[in-house]
Amino acid sequence: MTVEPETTLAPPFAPLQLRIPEPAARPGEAPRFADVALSPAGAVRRPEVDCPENDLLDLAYSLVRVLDDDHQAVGPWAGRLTSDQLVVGINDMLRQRAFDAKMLRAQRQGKTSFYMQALGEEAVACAHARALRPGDMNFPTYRQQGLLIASDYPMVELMNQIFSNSHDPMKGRQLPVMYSSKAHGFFTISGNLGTQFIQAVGWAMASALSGDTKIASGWIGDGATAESDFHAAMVFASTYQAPVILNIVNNQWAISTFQGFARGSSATFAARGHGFGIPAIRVDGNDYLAVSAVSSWAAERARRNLGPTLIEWVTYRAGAHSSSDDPSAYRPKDEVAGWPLGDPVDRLSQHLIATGVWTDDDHTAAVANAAAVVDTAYAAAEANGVLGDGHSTSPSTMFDDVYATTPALLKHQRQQAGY
Amino acid sequence: MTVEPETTLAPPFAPLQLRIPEPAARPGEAPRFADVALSPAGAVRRPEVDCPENDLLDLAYSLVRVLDDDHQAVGPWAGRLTSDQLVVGINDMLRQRAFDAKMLRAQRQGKTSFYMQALGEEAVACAHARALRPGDMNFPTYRQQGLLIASDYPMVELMNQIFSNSHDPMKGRQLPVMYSSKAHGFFTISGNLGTQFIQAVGWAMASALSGDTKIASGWIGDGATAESDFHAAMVFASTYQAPVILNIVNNQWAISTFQGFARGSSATFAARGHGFGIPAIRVDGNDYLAVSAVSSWAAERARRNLGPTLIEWVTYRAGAHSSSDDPSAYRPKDEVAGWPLGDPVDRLSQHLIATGVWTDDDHTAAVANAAAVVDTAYAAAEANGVLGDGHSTSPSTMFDDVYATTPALLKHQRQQAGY
Amino acid sequence: MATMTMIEAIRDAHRVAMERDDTVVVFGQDVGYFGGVFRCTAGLQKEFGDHRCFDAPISEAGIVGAAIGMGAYGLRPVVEIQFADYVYPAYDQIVSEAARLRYRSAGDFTAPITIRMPTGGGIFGGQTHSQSPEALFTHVAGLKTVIPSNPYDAKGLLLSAIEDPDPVIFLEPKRLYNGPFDGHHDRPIVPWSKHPLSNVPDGHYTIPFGQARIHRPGSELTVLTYGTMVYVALAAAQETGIDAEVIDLRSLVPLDLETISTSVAKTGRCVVAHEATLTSGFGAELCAILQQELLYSLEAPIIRVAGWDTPYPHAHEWVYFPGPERLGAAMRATMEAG
Amino acid sequence: MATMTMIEAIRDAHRVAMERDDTVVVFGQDVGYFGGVFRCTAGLQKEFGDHRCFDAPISEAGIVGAAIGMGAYGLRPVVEIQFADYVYPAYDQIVSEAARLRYRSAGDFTAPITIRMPTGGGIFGGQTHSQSPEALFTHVAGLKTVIPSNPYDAKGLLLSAIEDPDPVIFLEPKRLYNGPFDGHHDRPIVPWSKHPLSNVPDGHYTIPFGQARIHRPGSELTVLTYGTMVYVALAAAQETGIDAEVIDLRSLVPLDLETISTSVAKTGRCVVAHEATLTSGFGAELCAILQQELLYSLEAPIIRVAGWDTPYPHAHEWVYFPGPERLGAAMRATMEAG
Ligand SMILES: Cc1ncc(C[n+]2csc(CCOP(=O)(O)OP(=O)(O)O)c2C)c(N)n1
Ligand SMILES: Cc1ncc(C[n+]2csc(CCOP(=O)(O)OP(=O)(O)O)c2C)c(N)n1
Ligand SMILES: [Mg+2]
Ligand SMILES: [Mg+2]
Repeated sequence: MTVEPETTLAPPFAPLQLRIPEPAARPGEAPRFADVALSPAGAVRRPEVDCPENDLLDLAYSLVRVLDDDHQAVGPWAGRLTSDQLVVGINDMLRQRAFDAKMLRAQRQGKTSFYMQALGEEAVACAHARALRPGDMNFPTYRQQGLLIASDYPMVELMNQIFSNSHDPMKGRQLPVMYSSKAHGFFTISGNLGTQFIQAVGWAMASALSGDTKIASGWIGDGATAESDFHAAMVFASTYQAPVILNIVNNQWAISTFQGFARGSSATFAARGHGFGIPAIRVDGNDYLAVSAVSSWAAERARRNLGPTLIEWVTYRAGAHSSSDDPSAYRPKDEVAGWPLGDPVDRLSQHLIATGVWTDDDHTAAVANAAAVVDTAYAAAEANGVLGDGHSTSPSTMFDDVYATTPALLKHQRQQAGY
Repeated sequence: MTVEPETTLAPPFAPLQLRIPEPAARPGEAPRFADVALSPAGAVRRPEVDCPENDLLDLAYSLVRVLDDDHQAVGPWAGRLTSDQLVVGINDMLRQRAFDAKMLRAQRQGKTSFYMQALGEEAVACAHARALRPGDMNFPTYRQQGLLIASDYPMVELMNQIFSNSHDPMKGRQLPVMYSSKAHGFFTISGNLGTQFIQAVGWAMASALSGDTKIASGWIGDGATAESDFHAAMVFASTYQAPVILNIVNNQWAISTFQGFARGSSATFAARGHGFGIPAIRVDGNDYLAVSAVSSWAAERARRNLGPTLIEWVTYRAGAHSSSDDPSAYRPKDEVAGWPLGDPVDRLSQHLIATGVWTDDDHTAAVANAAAVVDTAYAAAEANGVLGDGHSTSPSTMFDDVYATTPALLKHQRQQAGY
Repeated sequence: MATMTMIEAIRDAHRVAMERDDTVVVFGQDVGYFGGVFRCTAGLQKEFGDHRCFDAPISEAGIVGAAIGMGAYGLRPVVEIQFADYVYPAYDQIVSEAARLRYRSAGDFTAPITIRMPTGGGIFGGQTHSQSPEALFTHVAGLKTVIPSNPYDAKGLLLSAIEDPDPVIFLEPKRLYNGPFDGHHDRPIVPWSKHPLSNVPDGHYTIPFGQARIHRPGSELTVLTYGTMVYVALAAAQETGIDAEVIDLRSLVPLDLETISTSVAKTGRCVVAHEATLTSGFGAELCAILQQELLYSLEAPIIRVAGWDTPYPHAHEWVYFPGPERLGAAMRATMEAG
Repeated sequence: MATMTMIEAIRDAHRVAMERDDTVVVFGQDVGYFGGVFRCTAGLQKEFGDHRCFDAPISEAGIVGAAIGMGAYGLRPVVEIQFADYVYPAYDQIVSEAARLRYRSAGDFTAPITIRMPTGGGIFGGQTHSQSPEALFTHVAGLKTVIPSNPYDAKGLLLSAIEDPDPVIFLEPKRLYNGPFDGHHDRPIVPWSKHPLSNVPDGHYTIPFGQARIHRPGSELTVLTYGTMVYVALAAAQETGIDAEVIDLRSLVPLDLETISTSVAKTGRCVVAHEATLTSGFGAELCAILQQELLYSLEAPIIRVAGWDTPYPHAHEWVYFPGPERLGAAMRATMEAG
């Protein structure tokens, strides 16, 4: 017996069509960010850290902002940092920016093979780092150098790594910017996107299993949220209520692909948390005060055993994806000018000036100071060698650390290689 | 300069603890389903198919039900099937149930190596199959035999496959129940969980890319939603707005692991859709009328190019996971008795009786008829051989279909094997 | 000393490790309350609590990824993949992460994790419960790949794996869980209790990796093998009457080159046997090494006896499985060659 | 006929396939609007529309899984994995699904898909932009594994791959994209335009799989290789003065056993070279086959020259890469042995 399907729709049907997402603007068009949902500074509430997840749903669609158009800190997320802390913050960001500029130039000059800056995104990592405690562990991507800079990791070590020189802590094994420092709460960066997100959850689970008090903070880019390990992280964090902060850095672009490809038809990346009962919050990533306040809120949730928090940091990748990339091929050249959340360094500096903490001259001096710090480190690092000048670690180290103890067959290969 | 982190929380901190989920009841305890959120029959609204996703959020937390406690069909999802269609439906389910019972017995008698029944879940696949159109494609798991039975796939072919006999359409290559029939809209079942979910999206994308009118329907178990391919499916369906129905069959268990491990701290599986902007709806999977009505609704959404729908079918795995499993080791022996959504066959039969469509005697006759259909098919299949009796396809076929054309080295191996 | 099946020996190894070291945690699909679909972790949750042994969501990538994070924290996770056939979703975490953590961080972070999984065929499991993927791990620098063939070795090798500072792929031939199996599927099943290697010492002992076991000394021909195929080789030796030296590699990486080379130098003839598909199987590596080391000592070409280059079939399991007849024929051919 | 780089030849193959067959669709990360990070799909979206060539989310599993579904529908998807080093998240879909669809459904469903990916080192890409994972595919029944070494072959082989009814792993040696590279990294870069194999016919032509190319006939020794190492081998032949026959396998599965055997039978000496790590690399399979087929013709052991068994390093790229000196030394040793 054949029965017609129960439907109000009868054949013939209109042909289906596939939606291929397109960004709001392409080269030659005017920048357009009308689709980026904004909230006025101070408008978003600050719930208690133990607020149930289903009373927080709105936070995934709004945008936590502290600094208003008059450069004042307003609303319930404001007033949580001292002036000293803010000055530390801007100096962190300035150091990062000077560092990035210098290393990009070094790459252009052939001193290394590759570089990735985080221009325009400095507030996210710098403010977050200062909201964690010693012993906490970040699982970063290649765009969180700010975590190390704001943790006072020696800048010369960053450069040694980038130059793959004789003092490279990674012994020349890793592509530039693939740092690692357990002592500074910075997990070894992987070239494979997404893998670290579930590892962060595992680390946090281990801390909780051990009755420890340390928390983990996992990082991922907007594009990489499409990777499978994002899901693994969400499932495990949700199931075991791991003490972890899950950070999505939405800088609008994944190489040439705009964030709409990974986000799909959901309104925001933060909304991903809703399917897992994970408190989710969307934040102005170019607002140092907002980043700091929300990072602390999430850290406190984790530390109080209240489980994971998903944070979407809304920011903009002002530079190229990497030294191998030229964004003028796929986005308007002046797109950054249209970015509605401004520049994190400018905004914090204006706030410091508006509140009388410092002056234009202080700012100029801080910029100069940051450059000087970078130059000093650079001179020291360069003295240890740059890529290709012969001042690398001994090639024999290439065979170390594959295992704790080098097996006989590999030793034999080392000998064959002449070492 | 070291700055204390901005937090209201000061050391010393209490030790963290990991949450390890536990089901409501274990062997020796009374069944408990208090956590399963129910809605009264007829209580859940039926939005238009083009209702925006963010106006549908409540549907992921409620439970669409049509049959009430008096066996009447009530509410906005009712009244969509004729009496004839309902009789077809109960006969489909009865055939499936008789088939499962017979094949489980055959496995016990050593006629095959393995079997998986879908006892208690018959309504989900049977009603869904009849809501699709010829040419649509299901991407099933091993627990959707109902799709084939309700598509009038010859039962003897199912049995030939299970017996790995000379007429096995899969040529003895596949574990029992791993059917495939393109002609019946049934994609080849994988032993690897989750893989088919993204493939369903790909198939639907292809249909849309081709300007076709066919839709796909992907299937996954509650446990397998934790797999990465679930995420891939959600991302791709959301991004490209593929014409696909994404079905989660929440039968409460994944072998010995209760659904809380995959669901985590989200309230429902349907809620997973919210993070992707995919309309999501939670349905009483033991209510044939509800399954049919929601399947048609989702199919119409897909067919009208309105994009994907995520459906959570709430049901209960009344039998063991497979012929290799004994659930008394991990759940209360009588847990099914406490299951609040009853039995799908009983419920539909009671509805038919209550509405005067048929009688107790009709039911008895239908049961007998289903058994007879199964017995007839069984006799025919057994005549083609059972596993291990030597009546399989020629072993030479073992070397076919690795590639369209068997390469020389593989031909050589076939000769070595003596064929 | 107690008589144990391989399952019991594996369970015992877990227990010993968990007692000695609080940082050993055990998890995987169905391994907690239920104790694993093969019962290899039965009783552990009850004995050690659900913080030491627990269930996991069905996400192999999640299980291994979380284990890597835990290892980085300082724990020693032991995880179970329900069947080796289901390890592929975790392959990225294993290959790109676990295997390279120590190297890429110059020792700053390590992955002291054990990834257990039932491997091999012989149980009518069809193409997704029968695979032998060892060669997909031996190609990856940074991993160790181990495969025991009996209860005694299983316990000692598993304890070594858990205590190893690096990631270990621990493959358990599922057809051997309850007894040695020589490929004669039509004969009565033999339980472990009849076999001397079911005598398992109490408490702690380890078997170092990289040491093959000579199950049968012989002078005429060397059979290099591991896992279930060890018993097939022993049967083939007996049935052909060839005085074969049957070597159980036990660990593929690191490899006991010395025992292998000494034997083949002595016999001048060698057959390599494994269940995995022939092409690019681990047998290829053994042949490549041996011809390079011992070309002039070889009196006959080395023959590989392996699974055919097809997916593992259901009905024709015994045509696919390289049983004693197929192996025996290859041994005879090798004796006759040259 | 036009002079093309390998990138241009690959782009041209796409264009020809898309013109001839409406069911060919191309997608992957950054392949749509931008045209791929290596520009291999540049212009296709503009020419054929965004329904024929489009960007994809960063999910290798999703890309391959969706391609499998599309293939089952009846399309012929050609997908790009941005670097071979990133194929592992898709490994389950490739191994468990694409490779076995035809087999497990007895031909009911098939996977006529092409999975392209840049492979190999030589660009200072470090451990995640330099890998050569071919042996992880050659072990899997149901896959074909192809690797061109020049523009002419790239176009002809890619067209064969797209038209093939089964899944093809198409590995593109990224160091060859813009010119042949013989391992002399300190010498000026040579563009394709100087090389005869950059002459690429217009329109449609195919090169069948399973046919090796003899780049240099020779009588003293056979070098079996593929990809970038072809040019290293040619350099080594010239520099050592050994009259080597340099064979480019072009496809590993299916393998051109005849050409290989004929050559090695003739020369009696063989070196196998690849960039991938030594242990369980595809070279092992070649050695295993050759010793079995030709043991008595071999005058010297076959030496494998390969990447060391470590992750691919950054600073020491040229210590890792098996350049002409290392290969030449192995060739000399092989000539002197026996
Ligand atoms: C598994 C994997 N796939 C692809 C890549 C190549 N890749 C490197 S960065 C990148 C874009 C990532 O974008 P996003 O996650 O948004 O981070 P962002 O670069 O914007 O910080 C891609 C595709 C990779 N590194 N790993
Ligand atoms: C990738 C993979 N991992 C593990 C398994 C083993 N396995 C088979 S069924 C099953 C439980 C699945 O539960 P669920 O998804 O809820 O489906 P149900 O059996 O309840 O229908 C598991 C873990 C598998 N088949 N594939
Ligand atoms: Mg980005
Ligand atoms: Mg289930």
